[in-house]
Amino acid sequence: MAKLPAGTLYRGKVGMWSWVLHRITGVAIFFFLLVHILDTSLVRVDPEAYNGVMATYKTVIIGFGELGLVAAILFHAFNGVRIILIDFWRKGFKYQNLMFWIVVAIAFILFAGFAPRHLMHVFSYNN
Amino acid sequence: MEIVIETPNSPRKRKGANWEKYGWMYMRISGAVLIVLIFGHLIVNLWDKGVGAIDFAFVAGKWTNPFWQVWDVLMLWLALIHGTNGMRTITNDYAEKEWVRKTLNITLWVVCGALIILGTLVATTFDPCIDPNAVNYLPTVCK
Amino acid sequence: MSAEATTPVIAEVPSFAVTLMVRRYNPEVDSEPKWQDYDLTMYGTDRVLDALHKIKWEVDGSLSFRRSCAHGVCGSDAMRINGRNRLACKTLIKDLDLSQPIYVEPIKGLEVEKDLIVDMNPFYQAYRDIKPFLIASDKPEKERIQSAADRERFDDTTKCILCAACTTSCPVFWTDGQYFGPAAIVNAHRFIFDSRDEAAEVRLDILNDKEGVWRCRTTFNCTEACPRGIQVTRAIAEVKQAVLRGRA
Amino acid sequence: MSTPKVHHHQYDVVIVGAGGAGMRAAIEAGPHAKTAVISKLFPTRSHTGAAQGGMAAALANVEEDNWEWHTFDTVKGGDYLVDQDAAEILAKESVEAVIDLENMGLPFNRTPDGKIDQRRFGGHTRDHGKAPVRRSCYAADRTGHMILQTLYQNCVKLGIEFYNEFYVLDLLMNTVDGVERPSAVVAYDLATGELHVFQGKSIVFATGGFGKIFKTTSNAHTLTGDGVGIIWRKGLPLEDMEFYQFHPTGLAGLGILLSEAARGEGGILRNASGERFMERYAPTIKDLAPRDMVARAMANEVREGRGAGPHKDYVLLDLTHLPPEVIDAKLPDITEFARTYLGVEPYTEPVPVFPTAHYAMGGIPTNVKAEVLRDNDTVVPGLYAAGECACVSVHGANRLGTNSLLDINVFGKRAGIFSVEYAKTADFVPVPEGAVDEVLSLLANVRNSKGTEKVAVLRKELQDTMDKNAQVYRTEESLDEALAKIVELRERYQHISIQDLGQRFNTDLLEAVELGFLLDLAEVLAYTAKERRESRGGHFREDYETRDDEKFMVHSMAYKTGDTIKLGWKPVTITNYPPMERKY
Ligand SMILES: Cc1cc2nc3c(=O)[nH]c(=O)nc-3n(C[C@H](O)[C@H](O)[C@H](O)COP(=O)(O)OP(=O)(O)OC[C@H]3O[C@@H](n4cnc5c(N)ncnc54)[C@H](O)[C@@H]3O)c2cc1C
Ligand code: HEM
Ligand code: SF4
Ligand code: F3S
Ligand code: FES
Repeated sequence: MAKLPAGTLYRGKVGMWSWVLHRITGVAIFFFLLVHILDTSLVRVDPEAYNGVMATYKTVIIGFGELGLVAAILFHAFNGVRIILIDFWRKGFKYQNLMFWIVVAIAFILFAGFAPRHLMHVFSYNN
Repeated sequence: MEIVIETPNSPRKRKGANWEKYGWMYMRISGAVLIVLIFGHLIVNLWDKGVGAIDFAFVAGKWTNPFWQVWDVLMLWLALIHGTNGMRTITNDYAEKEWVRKTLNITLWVVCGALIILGTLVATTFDPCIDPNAVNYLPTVCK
Repeated sequence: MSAEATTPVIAEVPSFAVTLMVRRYNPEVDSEPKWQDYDLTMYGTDRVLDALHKIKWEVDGSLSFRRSCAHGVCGSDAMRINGRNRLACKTLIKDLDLSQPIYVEPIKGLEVEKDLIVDMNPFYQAYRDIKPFLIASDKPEKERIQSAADRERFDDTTKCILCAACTTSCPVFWTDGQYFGPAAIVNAHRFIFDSRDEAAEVRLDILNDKEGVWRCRTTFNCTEACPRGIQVTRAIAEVKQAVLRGRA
Repeated sequence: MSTPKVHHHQYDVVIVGAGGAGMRAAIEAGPHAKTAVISKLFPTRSHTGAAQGGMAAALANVEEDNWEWHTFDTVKGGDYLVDQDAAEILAKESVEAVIDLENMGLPFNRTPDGKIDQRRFGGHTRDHGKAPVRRSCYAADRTGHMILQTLYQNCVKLGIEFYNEFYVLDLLMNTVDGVERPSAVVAYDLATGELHVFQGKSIVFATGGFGKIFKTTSNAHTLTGDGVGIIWRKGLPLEDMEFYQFHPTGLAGLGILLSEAARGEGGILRNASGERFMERYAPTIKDLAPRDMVARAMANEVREGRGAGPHKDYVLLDLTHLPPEVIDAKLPDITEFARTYLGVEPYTEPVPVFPTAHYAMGGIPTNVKAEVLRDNDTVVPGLYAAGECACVSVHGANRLGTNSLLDINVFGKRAGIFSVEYAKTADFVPVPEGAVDEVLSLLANVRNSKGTEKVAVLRKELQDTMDKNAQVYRTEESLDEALAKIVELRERYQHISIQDLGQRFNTDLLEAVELGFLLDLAEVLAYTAKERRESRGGHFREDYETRDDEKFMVHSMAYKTGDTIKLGWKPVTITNYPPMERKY
């Protein structure tokens, strides 16, 4: 492999950072999904064990983790739509920048709606 | 028409079959479908009653309905293959050594396959009344 | 004509002090690249290339970089300036943030041979691999007829000067250097959409490869970097669509 | 310094230079003979790519035109110093040259019915000067770029072998059967510092111009006239070196070219007080007068204190009366250059411009088969030259716009054809003993010199003196001053020192070598300019303001003999057009 100079960080714009985020969120969701399938599978094995695991899901820490997961899914999903539009819509490339901010806005609004309600659920369970 | 190129200029060697186009299409199609499936899933599971309401009875209740069974199995397949294919892209990018790349990719697909089989079996062979004695876990249908 | 138009438009050219941080590497003596700083006085019309020349001609003659035309048409001097790929001869110093040093380093993803000079061979190889020449079997007496609209279809991608700013700004290219890269795709586009060419399918097949168009993750760095203003990402998208359709 | 490694190669045809002329030759030679192209730049970096305007050819696609009118315009544009047999070939073969390029894939702009479009350009007329004619074939404002790309693409197609970033520093000659013939060229590989000897049955020089002897120039940093300089050092003559074209509209202080199209579209030149001064110099055609006349008028305004700007050292190109749409559609490159490099908005502000050194009409003398001449009519068998480095002479005392892109295609192609023809019948000329000695000592002199002089300083002083003394206005005194300065610089050149003593990518070393060529050529230019005591085309002598056909209807031929220059003269070939006064 060629010798890469360890130079400065490349100062890409929205396109590059959205891709970085898309990749990170994709990986995060992937690993969550692995765990999620395994834990759900417990329903086939032993209801008690399943409920035991679900109880840990309901702790505050995991509750916050789930917030993060939802945020990741929101971004990944809507940015996925943005990517699809860039690929298939003739004017997609022109509005990619604008679309990124729309993605962030939609994700943020939905998140803002979800977070309080989710936290309510989490805290009410723990009380 | 048969095109004859007068001077083929050392074309790159192509190794094996080439699925990249289909992979690319798949990421987009599955992504579009997953939006519906995942948000539906999230709304029902996290939004409606909240994570606090999820327990064996909840899941069992859902899966007595074939609609949700199909929904969840479809989601399982689409998301796992989407995610695994995405992870493959990433290992292809960053794994510099050929053997590392191969190993990681094989691992990814084995895990993916295993989980798909597992998840599908769980959802389709699921018996809500798995343990008649454990009365307090059971969904209402079993009572 | 207005009086305004007669007033001298370049007032006394302002001068200012800048610090240039150049990533130097001489394989004959250094084991690895290092940053070297230079304090210079430059003027309002100076470009980064002028600053590099000033260093080379007045401070350290061993500083090596490529350049020729000095006005953005030959593509010799693509380099990373303040973290972004640009042509040194097209980047006015006064337009950069002068409160900090200006960082100048070689383009990324190709082997550094000395200072700002990289090995361009993999880049040219990818270009040659897409068969960048007209393939047509007819032997016309005069010119081939092409409508103005058909000519317009690929106008954007004929502007490419093979500077490599795009390919070496692409995060996918950085990973393993195997990706054909935007410049090769741009040049394939130039022929795929030329109505006189008969080998679109051949090129589409070449780019429908593990290292071809599908590796593009639409990060747009290439489009932002292109000094000729080519809509690189759009061109790549058009090639992807053509591969899906199986024809131009 | 250890002796560098020397590599040997053999090719039927060795082409030096990968600009338009070199690659056009390669396309002819490649399929028929083992061919190598050696270039100090990657081919698409060559300066042919900078040409904007177009390429002349009497296609008659949009209006009546023929090669004979084109010949006339070329001869008249060159102030009758053109060899008319060569001009006829240029004009006749222009059509084929353009069609060749189109067939190779060049994306010319099209007419509504899909043919190659053509536009007007200065000096090209119908029926011997009756009215402007649309003769210039173009690809947007990137004609040169498209020619260079298309030629390179076809070289890739043909699998031509390139040696890029190889600096040719010497031509080896050897005498066979009493005839001195070229045997090989010696090249320095920039990447490694190693030497390569390329033995060739025929050798083609296509190394481009030498605008860098001037300070203000539209030429690239790399146009240092190496090829012309090598020929000169071999004792072969250089023709018409005093004729150098200054393009009127270079961006002030930078020299970057703003195409003639700016005035073609209605741009007006003004001095500091806003006066349209061309009305005084050329009352009828004003701003569209020939390049040499406009350039002189501009220089005169500045000289007489009517220049604009803080130093009163430029004039203004006013486009502000043109609708922005017109500027955008017709002059996009110009506006971009003005904005990028001077921060001037051409919609609302006039653009500072000043004449810029642009094109060498003179160079290595050749006949119409591109064969290099060792005197007025003896060819050097096997040695060819084409493009800006050569002098056929189709440009005479002043080149018409769009005729150079044509020149490189027509005579580049001829160089290719005839060099192959020769290589088929000839044998290799043995490489002389001590093949690389000359280059080794050239490099060693530069490397080992421990003086205090700096290359950049000497080069700047040379360029300053050439701009001051040998530009659009010349006199006996100014040229003497230039010559004296060059002698001084040549002496100081013996005491330069360079800082980079490494082997890899040693551009410090090569800039020093290039300066040597610049000094040589500047001296020849100044010397021949001094000896031509008349004014003709691009050469204007204030002490001899008129054309003198009696004495100077001849090409100059400069020879290097030892350290002095010997001057000869060569008659102009006249076929159909007896010299007349050049009026527009
Ligand atoms: C800004 C500008 C605009 C112009 N516009 C027009 C126009 O509109 N129409 C027109 O007809 N003409 C135009 N001209 C003129 C025309 O473009 C040039 O004269 C012509 O392109 C020269 O081509 P060439 O092949 O001779 O040389 P170049 O293209 O300059 O190529 C020279 C080659 O020689 C190589 N070389 C040089 N020295 C060495 C060495 N020592 N060893 C190895 N290789 C070497 C270089 O690497 C390069 O490849 C313009 C010129 C300029 C500068
Ligand atoms: C919610 C709907 C989803 C949509 C619309 C979506 C969309 C997309 C798209 C279009 C891509 C391709 C990106 C590209 O080619 O540049 C992609 C990549 C990816 N997705 Fe998804 N996705 C979704 C859900 C998921 C889920 C659930 C996972 C995890 C299992 C996931 C993991 C990934 C990964 C790992 C990548 C690869 C990222 C990369 O190559 O940089 N995605 N997604
Ligand atoms: S597409 Fe643009 S950035 Fe890429 S090589 Fe061509 S000119 Fe340079
Ligand atoms: S930077 Fe790379 S990822 Fe695609 S959009 Fe450009 S080629
Ligand atoms: S020097 Fe030619 S593009 Fe910068």
